[in-house]
Order: sequence, then C-alpha cells, then structure tokens
Amino acid sequence: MSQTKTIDLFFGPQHPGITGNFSVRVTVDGDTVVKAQVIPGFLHRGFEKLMEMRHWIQGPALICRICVPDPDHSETGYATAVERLAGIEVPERGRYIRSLMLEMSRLSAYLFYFGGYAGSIGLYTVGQWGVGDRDYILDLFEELTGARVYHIFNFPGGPRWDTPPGFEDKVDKLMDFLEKRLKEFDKLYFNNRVFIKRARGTAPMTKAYAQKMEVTGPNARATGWAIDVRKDDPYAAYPDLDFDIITQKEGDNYARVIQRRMEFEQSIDLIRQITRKLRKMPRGNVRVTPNPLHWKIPPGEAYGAVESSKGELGYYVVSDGGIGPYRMQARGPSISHGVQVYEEMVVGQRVADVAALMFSLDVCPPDIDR
Amino acid sequence: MVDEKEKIVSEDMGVQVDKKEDIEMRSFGTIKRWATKRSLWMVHYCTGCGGIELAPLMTSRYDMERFGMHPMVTPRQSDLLLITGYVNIKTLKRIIRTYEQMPDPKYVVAFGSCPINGGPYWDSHVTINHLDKYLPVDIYIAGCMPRPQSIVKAFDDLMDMIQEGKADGYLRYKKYYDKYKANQEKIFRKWW
Amino acid sequence: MSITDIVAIIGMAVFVPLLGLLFMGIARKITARIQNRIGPPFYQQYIDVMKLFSKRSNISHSWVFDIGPIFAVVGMLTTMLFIPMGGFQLLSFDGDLIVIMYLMVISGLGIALGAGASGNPNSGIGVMRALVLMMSYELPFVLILLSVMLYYNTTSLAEIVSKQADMAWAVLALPLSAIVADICLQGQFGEKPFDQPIAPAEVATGPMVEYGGKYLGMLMLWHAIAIIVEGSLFVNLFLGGGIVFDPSTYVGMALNFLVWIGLVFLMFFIALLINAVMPRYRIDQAFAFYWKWPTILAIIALIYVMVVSSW
Amino acid sequence: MSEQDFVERMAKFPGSEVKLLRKGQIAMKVPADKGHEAAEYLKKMGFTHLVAIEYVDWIKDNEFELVYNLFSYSSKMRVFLKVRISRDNPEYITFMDLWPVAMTHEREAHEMMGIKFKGNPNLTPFILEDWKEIPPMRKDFDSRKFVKEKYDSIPFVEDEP
Repeated sequence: MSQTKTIDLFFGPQHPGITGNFSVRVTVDGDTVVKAQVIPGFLHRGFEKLMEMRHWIQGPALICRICVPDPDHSETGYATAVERLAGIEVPERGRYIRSLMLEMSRLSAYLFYFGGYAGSIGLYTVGQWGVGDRDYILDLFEELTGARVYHIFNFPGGPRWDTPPGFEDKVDKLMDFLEKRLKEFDKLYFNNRVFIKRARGTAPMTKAYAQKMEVTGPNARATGWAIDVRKDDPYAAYPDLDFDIITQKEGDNYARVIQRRMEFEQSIDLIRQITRKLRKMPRGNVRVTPNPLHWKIPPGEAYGAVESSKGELGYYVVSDGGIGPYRMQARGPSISHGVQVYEEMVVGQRVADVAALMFSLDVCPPDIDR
Repeated sequence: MVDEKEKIVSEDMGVQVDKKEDIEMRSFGTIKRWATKRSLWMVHYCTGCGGIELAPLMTSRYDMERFGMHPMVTPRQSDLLLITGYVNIKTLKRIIRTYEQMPDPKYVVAFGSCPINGGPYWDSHVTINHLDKYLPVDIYIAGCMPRPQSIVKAFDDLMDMIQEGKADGYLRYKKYYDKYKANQEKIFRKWW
Repeated sequence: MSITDIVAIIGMAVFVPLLGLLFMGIARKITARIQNRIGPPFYQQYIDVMKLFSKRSNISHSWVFDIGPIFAVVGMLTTMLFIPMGGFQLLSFDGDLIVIMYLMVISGLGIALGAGASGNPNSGIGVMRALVLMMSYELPFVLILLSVMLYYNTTSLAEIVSKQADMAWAVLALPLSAIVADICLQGQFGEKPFDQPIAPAEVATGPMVEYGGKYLGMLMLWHAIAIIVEGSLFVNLFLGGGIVFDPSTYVGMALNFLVWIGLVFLMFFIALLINAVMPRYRIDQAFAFYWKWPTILAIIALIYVMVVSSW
Repeated sequence: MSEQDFVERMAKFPGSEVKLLRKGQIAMKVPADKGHEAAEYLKKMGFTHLVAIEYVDWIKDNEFELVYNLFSYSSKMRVFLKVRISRDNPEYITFMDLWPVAMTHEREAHEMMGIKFKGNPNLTPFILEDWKEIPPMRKDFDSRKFVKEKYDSIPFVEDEP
C-alpha cells in the first residue's frame, strides 16, 4: 500500500491557534502538513464600498477598524493618501504627534505579538505580562485622544488636537518602564531555552523568497532584506528622525520574533527622540484640515503607505472631484504573507507549528478581508 | 424548598422539561445556578474587533479569572458565547454552529454596537445588522469599543440574571426554534 | 475485607479527588500571581466541577465515548488503592510497584479509548501525542524504579517506604535518581514543557476536545486524582512517604498524613513553577529530550546502585 | 536618476501616456493589449515590487480600470500602471508569471469586481461565500438597497407583546 492516510484538520475560525477570525484547512500526513488552504473572509465588511458612500472626513472613523491591534497606522495611511491627493502639508508639530502615535501603536501591537507567539507555544505568562503592559500605552492613548482602541485621531490634515500639558513627560516615564520590562521579557522569553529550541530553524524564509512573494515589514527584514516604508516612502516625521533599518539573517520563527524585539527597542528610542523635539516646539498649530462639510478634492489618484507593525499598509484613493472618495482601496500587509506565503511555508511543518508560524508571521485577518 | 423562579421560567417558556429533571432542578436549582454563574467559561472565538478588548480583560489589568471566567477552547466545554462585534454572514454560519454545539445552559453576550443595529457598518453588504433575529441574546453591551469596565459590568449583570433565572436565551431558542431557523435559512443560501 | 477497609476505601475515594481539586485551585491562584493577576478563589475548581455536573445537556457520541472517562476515573482510583498515603495503605502485596505502573497506563488508555471514539481528528492527534509522551518518560522512569527497587531490594512500595523510615530518605541516598524522577514527574503531571497532548493552540485540548458537561467533570476528577497519585508515588519513592512521626499513635498518624499532603503539594508546586515560565516542546523534541539526558542519567544511577548494592 | 528621467524613459514605451503626479508617484497609462509588455518593461527598470492590483469601476465610461501599483526599492519611485478594459466583457490576462503574488490580488479582483484573469488557475471564491448578486464593489451594486431588502426585511423573532 503506497497511499498514506491523510487527515484534514480545521484550524479556525473557532480555534485558539489562529490570529483572530480566520481559518486554515491543513491536510496532515502523520504529524506533517502536506497541504494547506487559507479561508479568509470572516471579517469582510466591504470598507471600500462603504467609503464610497462617506465624506472625506468620515474616513478615519471607518478606516481605523481595518486592523484592530494596530488602528493608528490605518488612519495615518488613509490620511497620508488624502493629503497627497489634496496637496495638503501637515504642520511640523502635527507630523511629530502623528509619529508619536504611530510608534506607540507599534509598541502596543508588538506587545500583543509577543504574547501571541508565546501563547501559541504555551508560554502564557508572556501574554499576560505583555497585554498587561500594553494597557499602560492604551491609558496614554486615552489621555491624548479620549479612546482606548479606536482613536479616530489622525485626520487628513493633521491630528485632531495638540497633546495635553505634561503628556511628553508621561510618555517618557512609560518608555523607561517598558525598557525595564523588556529586560524581564528577555529573561523569561527571548532567552528561554525551550523557546529558542522551538523557534530556531522553524519555517525559514529566504531573502529571495521574500522578494519574490512581495513580503514586507518585519517579516522581510527578518530575512536580511533592508526595506522599510518609513525610509523608502517617508511620511509623518520620519524623514527628520534618526534611525537605521534593523535586520536579521535567518528568517525563521526565531529571527522573526527577535526582529520585533529589536524594533521594540528602536521604537522606544524613536519615541524619546520625538518627545525631545515636541518639548522644544511651539504648541498649538497641528492641523490644517479644510472645512469638512464642503471639502472637495480635485480629480486624481494617490497612494499613501505606512509601515505598520505587520508590513506595508497602503491606501489607494481616487477622487472624481466629489465630497467623498470615488474609490478607495486598501493594501493590507497580510495579503502577501497571510495567504500564498503562509500556504506555501506551512507545508512540511509539524502540526505543532501551524499556529506558531501563523503567529510568527503576524497574520492580521481583517487586513485580508477588509 | 421549591424554587418558584425556576418553575416560572420553565413553565412560561413552554419548554418540555421531564419530571425527573424538573424535580432535580427545583431542589438544587439555587446551588446549580450559583455554580453556573461563578464558573462561566467562554468560547475562545473572536468573531470581530471586540476581541481586542477581551485580551486586557483576561490579563493582569482586569483579570476576568477572578470571577471564574476563562476562555475554553471548544464549544462543547463552554457556557458563554461572546459575539465580539459585527457579524459577517460567513461568520454567522459558524457562530450558529458553535452555539448549537454548546451544552445547555448557555448564554450569549453581544458586544458593541454592531450586533445591536449594525453600528458603523449599517449599510455594508455582508454584515447582518440585528443579531437577535438569528440567535437569542441574553445581554447587550453598547459602545464601540465597549470599555473593559462596561464588559465586567455586563458579566456582573449576567451573573445576577443567571441567579434570578432570567437568563433564558437557550430556552427561548428552543421555544422559537422554527422562527430562528426560518430566519437563518433566509439569509444563507445553503448550509454547508 | 472488613467493614473498616470498605469505609476507608470509600473515604479515600472521596477525599483524594477533593484534595486534588484543591491543589488545582491553588495552582491556578499561584499561576495567576506569577502572571501579575489576582486569580480565582482557591475553591474555584469545586465550583467548576459542580457546574459541569449540573449541565443540563450532555452530548454523547457512542457508548465507548461514554465509558472512556468512567474507565479512566475507575482506573485511577484503583491505582490509588495501591499507593501508600502518609501511612494509610489500602491494598498492598509484594510487587505492587509493577501493578501500579500497569494501572496508571490503563487509566490513560481509558481516555484514549473514549477520545478515539469521538471521531474528532484533534482528539486522535492528542491521544497519539499522549501515548508518545508516555512512552518517552516511561523509559527513564522505569530505569529509576529499577534502581530504587534494587537499592532497597524489594518490589513492594510499602516496604520501600518503611525501609526509608529506618534508613535515610531515598532523595539523600539516591539524589541522581530523584532528579531524573522529578523530570519524569513533570511529564506525568502533564505540565509544561510537556503538555503536548492538550496543547490548546495546536490540537484544541486534544483528547478532551469533544468532552463537555458531565464528561468534562469526570475528566477533571480524573486529573485531580492523577495529580495526587503521581505526586504520591514520587513522595513514597524518594521522600519516605511523608513518615516522619511515630505512626503508632493517632497524633503521629495525623501528623504524618499532613506531612504527606505537604510533600505531595511541594512536588506539585515545583512542577507548577516550571510550568508557568516554560513554553512547550514539540512532541518529537520532548521524545528526544527524555530519551537523551534523563535516560543517560537514569542508567548512570542504575549502575551506581548496582555497584553500591553489590558491595 | 531623477523623476523626469523616469518619466522620459516610460514615455518611450509605445502607446503610453505618462504623467508625473507628485513627488515619487508616476501614472502610466497603456492600452490594454500592451499591459503585460509594459509591466515587463517596468520590471526591468527596477519596479520589482507589486504592491497591489487596484481596480476602479468607471461606470460612466463603461470601463474597468486596473491599476498595477509598482514600487522600486532602488530608486524609491512608485508607478501606477493603468489599463482599461471594457465593462461588458471584463477579461484580462494574469500577471502571475511576473509576480506570483498577483494570484491573490487577481482572485480578489475577480470576486469583488467580476474581472476574469486568463491564466490564473485559482479564481475560486475567496472572501465572500455563496455570493449570487453582481460583484459588490461595482458601482451599480447598491449596497443600501441590498441591505434593506436582504437583512432589514427579516422579522424579529420575539416582538414585544
């Protein structure tokens, strides 16, 4: 008998080994995956259609809901695209506040990520600590914007308002705290021998493969490919900030996690640079949005991209001169690494690593579904 | 002691309860309901964006496990289904399937504005706007996102309702089963 | 068998699950404290079991599925009868150590049988993993048992305990064996890094995936008894069975019993602390882990005992 | 190379209509039958990264516009390669041979806009399930009317007495 018996396993949509509402159907031979099929669409809301029925200024209220763990990048991506289309220049302080929010959002998304990957291999303590610490970032967001998760703050034309007095000091204090916590995470997690054994050499992605499959963001950087939208297509205050692109070499699960850990440190550094600049800057002038009720943008098209915590998140906006977008399309980072790349990379892995690979790639299902 | 409230619920709802079970329920109803409310296990299923606020709720800041609640992996083991946010048709099919796999008594908490009336997606072509047309909901939490405090409050209220025997969603589902099924069939072209 | 024996058996059969549930409740509390949380009350586990047994509908898949948990609980309770618990031992004869090894496997097979009948592929994989894991830790554990049996020159657990009361505790006489046995205990408890059979993110709690309501309550009781039985086995083998006071008086007996509870909890506590800060191995890594260093150390320990006892 | 150089080089491609939109973004319009050739031409110029395939429904012109959003990491330039196809028979060729990931983008465009891509083997349902209406992202699909008819018409189960 040459034919082996295979089993179909459904990972999701109701399964803890899945990053949200998403589904993977894996065909397993013994303990090895031989075929995988990704089934997205559980979070489809038709943003692109809804946007056509909204005004320009109503965009951020919807758009932030595209990727839940990382909503500010969605808002800023849309805002950047609309600003480019309308030819608006955001005041310097507005750009800095925007960058501050983006980096804080990145920190919170990475804390989530650490917990997610650790949870997929059973180290729940990291998730408990990480999400607990993330809440302090949410507190600051609440102080700045009034909301914990969906801030609806980065409008086309600049952030809604200036930082409250003393905000920069609070941010700096939190950064000191997070830096201290990161050392504890190192002990518990990043230097944990079982974690290293589990992650190192698992599902490696080569640089050539990443380039072929248009993988972006930390996943691409973990293979040694130095790309970063913050450098390549600068937005917000990033042209003025001083940072280098961090890369790893191996491109396996371990490199992907460590890549995020390094970027976490870098984000803390960036936030410190921003708060230093914000203190010196005159307060007040942050936003130049025209009167939104009869704001018309001349016909044309523009693309605005941001480096979200998952990769390149871009918005293509088309105007026909009306009060709202004629067409808006989002390019979620997960559309490249969550569908085809995942389907190909998971083949040959053990059942135990189906979830681990998904968490390490940081697939965000609403990115794909929209 | 005959438990009047439990009796009223089961008779009012017109659900067939066999005699043995009825006696058992009356005699131990209070204790059973107390145990049920103090150990609500929820299905680990993030059906929408509200799932993001469940994480702080489960972890150190708000620590849901204080109330004996924690996520369970499969519907067979769980008592509580959280509909966290908007419901896509594709998801609704899985939600109903999950709900039907859960053993009685089971409770549904709908999270955020979207399952109430559609929220920001009221004109979207794939989100069903009213969840209670397809599933019985025990408690709603308004807001987008509902803050963890309001979620904790909702769980607290749900526990009170269970103790008083008012959380009768699963009984209503049995009573109006035909109507619920008819509604579900109207929007799904085929089941599987 | 006298009336007192029957009363004792029933008493133990009630007491041990309650004790195990208490341990599990405290475990949840301790884990919560490590994770910066308050955690559930220590009696949470009793509430959970009460709730599970009060579930109104219980979905069955076949009669094999039904008897699986019963098989497991009965198997574990039978094992319990052979294990000395702080001076109380219900059944005992020469060679009971070997019987215990068999019985412990049988109760695991009960779950395997029931889970297999559920037809869910996740349970199948979970059962497969559980069997592989069992095979992995049984090899060093059997070697360690051999070394202990050789050292005390008996195959009766009761005799090992009584000899330890005369001589030193085995943990002092055979420290290497004790370390290896503790590593194996981690796998027997099913705590991380060896909780592959129930890994939620991988196989969705494996064998338990289709079990809900009363079945899950049974499995919880099974787990509670298993904790006590496995911890107690270690305590009997290496920590003198908790016999520190003179067992001829009633006060001494009661104190011995409390010491036994404390020692079993200590073993569980150590496993718990490791559990809280470790991810899990992949099943092949767990297998490789057990058959490498613990096995080598167990062989060294065995050779050491052979040399010592031949003098 | 400056942006103007790029514009000039792209303008050399037969039948192309090139426009510098703003700093770093160029639009290049080519006839539908030259699309694949133009993509190869651009890929050789360094535009190796296919960001996304955008699709716009220009219902007044009775045309669909496919926008291949290409980015060059070497020169940090972005180009929108635009082709227009008829709305009556929306069919185009696949770009999977140039960028494998185009498969997913085309699958999405097929589902949301109803454009068929010749040569793409995987045009199966992707995001929607059992969708029988006209593709939802088309301009003539009225989502508010659809919602009213489909979801709002369903009665509540338990009306208050």
